[in-house]
Amino acid sequence: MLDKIGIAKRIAQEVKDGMYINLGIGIPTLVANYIPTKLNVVLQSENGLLGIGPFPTEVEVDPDLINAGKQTITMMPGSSLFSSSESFGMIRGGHVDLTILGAMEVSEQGDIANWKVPGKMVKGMGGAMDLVASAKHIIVAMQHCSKEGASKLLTQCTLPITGIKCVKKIVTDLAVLDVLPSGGFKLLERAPGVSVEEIRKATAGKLMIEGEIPEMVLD
Amino acid sequence: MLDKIGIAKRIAQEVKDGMYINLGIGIPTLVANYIPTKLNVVLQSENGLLGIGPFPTEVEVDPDLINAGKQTITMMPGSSLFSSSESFGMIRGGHVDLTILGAMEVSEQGDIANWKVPGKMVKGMGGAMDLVASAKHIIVAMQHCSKEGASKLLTQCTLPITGIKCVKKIVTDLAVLDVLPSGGFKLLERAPGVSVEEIRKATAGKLMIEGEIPEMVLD
Amino acid sequence: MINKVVSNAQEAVHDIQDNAVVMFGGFGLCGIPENCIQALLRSGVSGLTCISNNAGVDDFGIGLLLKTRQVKKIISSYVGENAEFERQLLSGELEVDLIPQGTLAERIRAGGAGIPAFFTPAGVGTEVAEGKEVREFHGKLYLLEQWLRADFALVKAWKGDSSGNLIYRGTARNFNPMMAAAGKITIAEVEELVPLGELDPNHIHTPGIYVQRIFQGQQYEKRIEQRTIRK
Amino acid sequence: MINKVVSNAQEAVHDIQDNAVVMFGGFGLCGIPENCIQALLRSGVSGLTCISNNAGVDDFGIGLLLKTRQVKKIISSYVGENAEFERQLLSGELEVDLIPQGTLAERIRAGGAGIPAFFTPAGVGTEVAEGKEVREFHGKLYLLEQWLRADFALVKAWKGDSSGNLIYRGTARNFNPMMAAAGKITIAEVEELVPLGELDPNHIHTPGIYVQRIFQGQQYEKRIEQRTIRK
Repeated sequence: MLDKIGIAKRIAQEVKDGMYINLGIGIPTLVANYIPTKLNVVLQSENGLLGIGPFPTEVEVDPDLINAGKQTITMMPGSSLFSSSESFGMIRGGHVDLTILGAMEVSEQGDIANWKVPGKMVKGMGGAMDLVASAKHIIVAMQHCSKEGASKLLTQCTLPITGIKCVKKIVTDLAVLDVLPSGGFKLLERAPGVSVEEIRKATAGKLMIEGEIPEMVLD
Repeated sequence: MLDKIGIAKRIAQEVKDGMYINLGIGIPTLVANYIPTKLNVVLQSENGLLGIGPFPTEVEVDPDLINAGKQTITMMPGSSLFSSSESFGMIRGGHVDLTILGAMEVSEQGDIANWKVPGKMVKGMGGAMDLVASAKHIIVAMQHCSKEGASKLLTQCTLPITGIKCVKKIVTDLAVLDVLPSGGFKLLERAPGVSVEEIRKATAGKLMIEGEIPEMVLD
Repeated sequence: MINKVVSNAQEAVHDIQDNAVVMFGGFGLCGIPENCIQALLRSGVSGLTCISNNAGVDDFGIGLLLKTRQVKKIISSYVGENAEFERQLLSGELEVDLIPQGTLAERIRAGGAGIPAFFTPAGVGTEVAEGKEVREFHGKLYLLEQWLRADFALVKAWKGDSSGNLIYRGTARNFNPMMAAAGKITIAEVEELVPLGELDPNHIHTPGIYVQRIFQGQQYEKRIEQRTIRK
Repeated sequence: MINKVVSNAQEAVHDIQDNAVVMFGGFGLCGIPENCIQALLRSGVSGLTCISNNAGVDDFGIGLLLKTRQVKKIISSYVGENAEFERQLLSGELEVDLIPQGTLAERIRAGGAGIPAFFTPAGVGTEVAEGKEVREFHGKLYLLEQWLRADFALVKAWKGDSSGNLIYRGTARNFNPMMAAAGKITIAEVEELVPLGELDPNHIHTPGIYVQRIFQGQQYEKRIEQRTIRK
């Protein structure tokens, strides 16, 4: 089973040279720490920056420079700044290559729910609906099951959804799975020490298993 | 009767302090020369500039700085440069206070025709359709009649139109007229030496004459 | 050029009346019109509809206007950092309209640019789509969304000149440029009011045509929500 | 950052095939991709659909590609300065689609920003409206217009860096930024290619994400159409 850092490390393996990437809040933010330094990638912050750098040192802190999680950040050489409409034009126009975000539920059709829980205080969808509606490639970082043990990989989402038919790949604490265009979760890899049977039990939606399922290789 | 400069001078009297103004090609461009210098106005060039200055001296000529008529220009202090989409956003959003442009025909409903003559080579509408569809206030500079003596102030335009119900005021070589919201040309002023009767004969559309019509005062 | 300088925030917001629709620039607490918010607190105007990406925190930004019950309705994409907000919402004192962030940005941009409606994919198949026209283009579904305009837009810039030209700094730009264009009356507060001609025309983010009033703000706190430091 | 530098115009345009849809930045002859046009002349590609606000003059700009019959169709707002253009149009060798300038700019902007269609008032009641949906918003009529995208966008900037960030100069900006975003492959030629990190992130007009290839152009003529001088 993977912890959050393990999920982030595994997702980092999906990053390819030359990609522009938007990272959501939570586990996705951690992915940045594990992208191989030999790859040239650019991180987009939807509040108006291409080229997010590391967190600032005490003296570098600038209140005019934050990421979408409102954290203080720095800029890489070659960064650019722009307005929110330009930023979402970039996202909506399909210019961002990869979006990595968290989810509360994913359906076997690739629907995602990650913004609202009935009965709980609604904070708003922020940029999530725009991102999932337009991203060329979406990877979801999530726990396979709730704390109560209920599967979050479902036939249909039970929570209000954020977007339909958009998730392409899921990395959980148990497995890596593709969402097939025709529907269904295709098991690609098992987390270290996790059996196919455990994954099968933890997946409520249609699970497709073909041949031997390799264990993930993390360094 | 007014010559082109006379028409430009009379239109310049319509300019008020604090206005942002778009000037079309031809007579409208001449208007800039007669705006009282005590007025603070800003000229917009739809190819991406607010704050058109005078033509450049020989040494000031810059191929990267032209107006919508492709003439070399200069910038006033406090100018700003922007893209074509921002420029037409400005126009479409109603931020430009006054648009002055030429016309081949105007109807008593305020329709304008100024971009196309059937049988002649079509050059395109450029920005004219956007300007007439969105301007808060439009003044047309034109000859009252064609060279053959046919009125250009008509019940209905005979040429393909550029925009509907948009012209508010017309300054011709013979007269100043308002286009009434309910339809019809309301005669406001006569050009020096021109009689009401001459204007009546030269106007094919519905002409409204109330009381004494004063002669224009030009300096 | 046209001189739009007013002496201070109080003068700038003097005619914002009860029940006005007001846009506030900023993302979180970054790039918000601090001086104008203070002036609204002092003016006591009430029943405001606030269009802002976020709702501030309990004791800063729009959160201050919530505390004094000056806000009737908020139109935002994310309002998560505010306990008083939550209380008023649950008690029904406050109306909230939640809009996807990109749709919010584009609706405001459309308002300023005279585009009454446009199609966007965000929210298709979700509750955001309820009551909206859905249409297919090139094999993909889109929602029809309408422009947003406001009686007043309050924006914050880094530098500005007397004719209202503005330059923002860093990610404090965010919603400010679109809001500047979408306000019937746009009020810009700037950290530094510079002489006309000092700003490079090629670097101006908001052309002065969009701005009706401008003043140099005072005592910017620029509070940081998540001070995240690398050792 | 990602390095997008190619050595020259020839390399940059090598895969522009016959019948490609290509956007060309520029207003008149101001801010046009001179080097790319020259490279297309040399490549001999034909059947091009050119999206450009204007069509150049007889011996410069897109006019050069007209003379060599490399253009099948032009989508423009104004094509007035070109005798060869007129001849080909009247003889039926050339197709022309004339679009109001603001609609052209906004359709290209929409293409880059993923907005498949939007409403605009330009052209209501004219022949431009033929076949288009007309709808009333807030008491005014608008036309539904669709996005424009291209296989390639050729843009010209003043300065650029290896990751494709661009800064334009003066009114040479015009259609270039929207086209940069609307091209599937966007090729930027710049007067000066500067080291990464030299451009102020706050002054960049076109973020590098929109640009796939960049090179430093040579021997810019920057021809002036109307040299108007004050004595």
